[in-house]
Amino acid sequence: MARELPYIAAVQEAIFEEMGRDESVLFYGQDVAPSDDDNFVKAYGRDRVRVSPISETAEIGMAVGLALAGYRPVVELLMAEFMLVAMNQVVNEAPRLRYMSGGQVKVPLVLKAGYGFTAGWAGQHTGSIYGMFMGFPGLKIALPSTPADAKGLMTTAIRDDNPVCYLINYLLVLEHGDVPEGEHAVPFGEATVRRSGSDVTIVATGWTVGRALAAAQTLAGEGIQAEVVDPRTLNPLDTATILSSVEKTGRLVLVDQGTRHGGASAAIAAEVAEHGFGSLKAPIAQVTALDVTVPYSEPMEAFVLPNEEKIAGSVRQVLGEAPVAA
Amino acid sequence: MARELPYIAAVQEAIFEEMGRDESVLFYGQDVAPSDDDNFVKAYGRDRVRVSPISETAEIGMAVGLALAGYRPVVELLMAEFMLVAMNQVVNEAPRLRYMSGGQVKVPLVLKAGYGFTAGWAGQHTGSIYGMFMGFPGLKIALPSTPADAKGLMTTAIRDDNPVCYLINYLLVLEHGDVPEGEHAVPFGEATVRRSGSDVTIVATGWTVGRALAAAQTLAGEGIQAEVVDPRTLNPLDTATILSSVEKTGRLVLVDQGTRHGGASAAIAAEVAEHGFGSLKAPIAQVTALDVTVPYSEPMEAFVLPNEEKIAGSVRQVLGEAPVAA
Amino acid sequence: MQELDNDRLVWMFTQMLRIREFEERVKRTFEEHPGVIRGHTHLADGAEASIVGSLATLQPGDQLMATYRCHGYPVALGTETKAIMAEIYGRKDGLCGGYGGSMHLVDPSRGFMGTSGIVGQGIPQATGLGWAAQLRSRSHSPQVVLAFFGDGASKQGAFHESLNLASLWKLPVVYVMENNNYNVSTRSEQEDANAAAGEPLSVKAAAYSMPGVTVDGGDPVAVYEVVGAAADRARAGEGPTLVESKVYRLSAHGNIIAPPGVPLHYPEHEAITTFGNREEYEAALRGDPVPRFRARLVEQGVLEADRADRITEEVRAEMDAAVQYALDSPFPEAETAARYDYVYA
Amino acid sequence: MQELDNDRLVWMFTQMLRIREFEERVKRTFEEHPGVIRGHTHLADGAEASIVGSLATLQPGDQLMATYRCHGYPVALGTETKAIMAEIYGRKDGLCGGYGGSMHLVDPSRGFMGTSGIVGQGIPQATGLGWAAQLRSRSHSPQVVLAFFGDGASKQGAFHESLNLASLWKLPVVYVMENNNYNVSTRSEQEDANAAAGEPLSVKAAAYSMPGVTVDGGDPVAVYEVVGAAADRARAGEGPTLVESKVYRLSAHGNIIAPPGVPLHYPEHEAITTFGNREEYEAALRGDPVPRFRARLVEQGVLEADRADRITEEVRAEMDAAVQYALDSPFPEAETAARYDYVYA
Ligand SMILES: Cc1ncc(C[n+]2csc(CCOP(=O)(O)OP(=O)(O)O)c2C)c(N)n1
Ligand SMILES: Cc1ncc(C[n+]2csc(CCOP(=O)(O)OP(=O)(O)O)c2C)c(N)n1
Ligand SMILES: [Mg+2]
Ligand SMILES: [Mg+2]
Repeated sequence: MARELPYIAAVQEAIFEEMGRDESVLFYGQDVAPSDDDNFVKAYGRDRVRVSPISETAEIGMAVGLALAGYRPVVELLMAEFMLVAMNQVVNEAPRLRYMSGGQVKVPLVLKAGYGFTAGWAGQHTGSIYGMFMGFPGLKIALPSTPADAKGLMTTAIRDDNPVCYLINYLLVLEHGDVPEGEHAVPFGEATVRRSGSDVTIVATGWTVGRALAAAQTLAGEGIQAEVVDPRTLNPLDTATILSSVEKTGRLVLVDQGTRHGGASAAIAAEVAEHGFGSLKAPIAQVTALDVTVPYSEPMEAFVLPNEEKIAGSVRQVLGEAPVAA
Repeated sequence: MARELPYIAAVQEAIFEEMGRDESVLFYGQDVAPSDDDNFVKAYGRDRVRVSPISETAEIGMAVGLALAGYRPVVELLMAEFMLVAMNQVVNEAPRLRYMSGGQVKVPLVLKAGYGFTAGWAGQHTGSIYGMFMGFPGLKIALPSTPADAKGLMTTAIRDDNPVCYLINYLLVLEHGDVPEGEHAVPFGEATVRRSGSDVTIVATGWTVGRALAAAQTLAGEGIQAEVVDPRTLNPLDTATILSSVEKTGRLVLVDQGTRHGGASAAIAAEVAEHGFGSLKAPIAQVTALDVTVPYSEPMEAFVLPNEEKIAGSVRQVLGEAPVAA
Repeated sequence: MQELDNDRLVWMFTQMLRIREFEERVKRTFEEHPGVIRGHTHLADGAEASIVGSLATLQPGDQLMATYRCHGYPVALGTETKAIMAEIYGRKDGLCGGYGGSMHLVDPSRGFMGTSGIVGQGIPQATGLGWAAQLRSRSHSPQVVLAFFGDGASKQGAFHESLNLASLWKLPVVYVMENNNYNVSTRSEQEDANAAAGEPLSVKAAAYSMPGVTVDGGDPVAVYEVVGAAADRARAGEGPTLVESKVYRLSAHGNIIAPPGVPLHYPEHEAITTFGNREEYEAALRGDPVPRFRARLVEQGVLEADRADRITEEVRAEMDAAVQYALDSPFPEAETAARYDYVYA
Repeated sequence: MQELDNDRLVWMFTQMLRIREFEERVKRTFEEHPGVIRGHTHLADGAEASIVGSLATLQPGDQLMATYRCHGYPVALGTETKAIMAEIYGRKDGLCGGYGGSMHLVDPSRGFMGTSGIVGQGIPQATGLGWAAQLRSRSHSPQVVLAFFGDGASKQGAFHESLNLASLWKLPVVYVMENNNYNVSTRSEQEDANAAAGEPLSVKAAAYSMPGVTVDGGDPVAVYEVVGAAADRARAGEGPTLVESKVYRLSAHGNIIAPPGVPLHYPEHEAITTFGNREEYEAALRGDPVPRFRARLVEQGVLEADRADRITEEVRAEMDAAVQYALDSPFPEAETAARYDYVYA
């Protein structure tokens, strides 16, 4: 059974339910339950639910230790940028320890953080910096774009035996959608086709999925059928689904809330330029944020971001291109 | 006049000479001149040359403050991974402050660090993690591959009014080459063609430039003329030179000491797949490190890395591909 | 450290009032002009005495850095309140042209070198300013840097690393911790081992072999004396000091956090919303430093009540004008987001 | 804390000797088998008494973490020295199959949960083990975690953040700082404000409201007593302790740093190479804890000289065998680098 829930409630529900199913799941972080009058505390107690100081290096480093000792910590980190002060734990410890130990240990933990809060949060809180986690084998990255996926990917993240960056798009937190009741797990590494179409493939993540769907709607009115693919996890990245979509459509537009060289859309472009080249009838277009820090003022902030018009414009352009002569 | 110098000496010479030219240049870091019996200390004194504790957040954060106050700090960080504990200063402070201030301040500083020490340094010290700096507008990235460039890019880095990650490839530190005496500045954002060729473009950075040149030599024996392009800086990235090479050759092989989704070669592939698509006669191939942490043991370490054979093999493959039918 | 004469005391009162009235208007903007302020703002109400007492010690050439909770400093330093408000409203005439917003005020011309929105990260930057000040002091009069940050920030590694370095190199920095006993909705004793043990946070100074002092941050004269003594020590080349200035934040941590479309506002203080402790908050209101200082000056005959009233009126007029100016200021052209000369110098 | 009976004292001596002889062989490998060890190794010679005195306090279920300077712990814990040496030689039969190398030894079966090559980063991880131990202690006998790190590491933010948390939550962790007075070639008083002021580094504990103790790390019994008391305190639920154990590293920080092709070796100690202070180094040699402890046990009649000789011979034979075993062990197949089941569990 599904009922409507906001995205953020779906995330919390997944954590709450997994804590009920598995005693080894812990939940802590800044402003997590400072008062005992909190559902998590009431259900699971202070041994498993704690509020921590503003000490990300300790918070994430502790998660690594807890994971080594057999627990499954979920760390509330609020915003992805706050991981930057502890980046060594995130990319150079957690994902490497298993391999360096020759498979002796495993490091199951979830780093829960928000990103992309382009709502006047200005220069240091709005980064769509998921791309910078992509170069670290061992580190999984989930980017839910719907309430159902928010729940299902969190469930999977907690059950996964590896470190996972679970990244909430802050612009989506109050989006409502059907969320299955009870156990709901969305597998990692399986992209989903949010809309089928035959003329062009649009790959988008998080908040940009909605922008891409809106653009696809507009384009449909022009007789252009766009297929919208949401990878849902960047690592593992489901290139197969993207490639088979491009095989069908011959055209690819990549949408990224982050900067152009920041990682995600560039990595996908590179995969397709190597493994799907034969299917391509036009250049691979990237619709990304501008290469600036996100400015505070609303008109400037909007100017920086990808949006429906830019996506639709890019689609029209790749469709306008003549097929490549040999 | 040029004379032979090892790469690492060329780096130090640039710093030394710039300190002589400009009083505002400071040099500090861990194990920088603990003894007063040091050339930098003797020439420039303890006001400008200091040894610091193992406190990267303070070291880099101080550099930001010094830069705001009109100085040009060069921070010795030894290895790129050591910046991970201070990543917020590197990517979320230094490069953003100018923009956030509406152009009121500038932040000239150089973060000098090594990378890619695949010489038995194992899992946490060998990362070729330059890609993760590419998503941050405002942050420049230099990757010298020769002694002459090591000097010339450091000179430019110190004179640049923006934060620069100046990344030394540790495998190259003792490579000798001609280095101009006296003032020598290599401009940022100008790729250089290390070898001309008409059949395929190979883009490589740092240590992989040598591997690419060796592969090109082998391939020349087979009648294949490879052009080897070294971007020298990843930001600014000289896409124009790469695109015009691809226009000539129609084929592109990207070599990266880092992992496949880590950033640099993916970003270049994406640029060419968008802006040079019409020139491409074959898929864009990436020859990167395997998607694992670098293992300690020599045969495994070697297996993980890109090398001449892999590069040459990849070139043969892109040349073997039939031109794409429309 | 200079004696505080009557003029200076009145100046201090005036600055405290200017900060308070400014912040009140920021807060009221959420009600009176919904949508005009976006993102996250953090107010200095309750900390005015601490800010002004600290800034009163500054001499020409001195510099400072702060956190996202940054409106108070430039107001007291003389930055035009119109420009500050316009920045908070995201306008073209804003102090930073609308690029920075509430959390990122900067006015280098007055020594206010900026802020970090990331907790603790301004501390090493201020320490770097301290090195620069040490170098400048070789040829100019001795200069000092003030580093402002919260109690919570003292649990960041950046705090620890910076204070060790400053002490080691005898940098002329005064570290002013504004201890409001809260990190957002977490109380100090829930996150700080010293606080949990009932110790002042200034004991942390022992780990850096530097003096640590705790002061009533509601008393601008006490703050002036403590920060002033620390600044004198710094100017004399004797190194940094950690000052714990105890304040009570009179508003919630910031306005509510919500995605676009949801009207923003200031909720009640966390003492009430999280801990149901209205009495704590009301006690703090009863001890409000601004009326407290006014009463003291009036009582001591430093300031006549009607002069105080006049000052209050002037300040209110200034702040109303700042609001109006900011409302009237145009938005920046959208395309100016792509001013790459602001990305790269 | 248990009384150290004669057997236990002899065990302690034996473990110290085993560490020393192991490290000597690592060092000699650079001369005798050039090219066999790659990258960077860091030896525990000089710290044996500190390591063994600390580990002697462990009880079943206890755990520990360390740094890149990590050979000594598993040697004393009973991990096969053949497997450790084979790891350092990059062989298939190595403790970590050749994936980890000298800096990344791990033996979870003996509670040795690993190391970080990045300074200070193991400290929060050990703190997390401490939380886990606290939870396990609810249903098992009380368990303790030892966190080993260097003096230099106490200047990392990670140290500060972790100790605060551990104290706040009363985690059963003993933080053992092995203070060898050097970070690579930088002396403590050049980089630590307490050291520069002539204070012990254990005073840093004040910033976390936890006990701080300084002990002669050259005396295994003294270390045992101090760490043991701290462990008892931790087991009793009273929280963590910072122990500063003063040792002298008898080798250089590590072998020289050089790209492939350059033969690696151990240079002289930095006291000599950087500071020209041969006397400091020689004084340390004269105080070498291993012969010192042997002499003491012999003198006290705990150990007869010829038994000590026999132990020495046995240990040497063990270590020679470890070297031979490691030399004979094959390299891993190159393709096993791509064991993705080691990348992802
Ligand atoms: C590194 C980091 N972690 C978390 C946050 C989120 N955050 C913003 S303000 C704040 C509380 C800071 O408390 P304190 O330092 O006492 O300053 P105050 O806001 O009370 O003035 C937190 C947790 C952040 N901005 N940066
Ligand atoms: C964050 C970080 N910075 C720098 C280094 C380089 N480094 C490796 S060991 C070391 C010295 C550490 O000194 P200390 O903590 O006293 O330990 P010791 O080696 O003396 O046992 C340094 C600076 C590192 N590994 N990690
Ligand atoms: Mg606070
Ligand atoms: Mg040391």
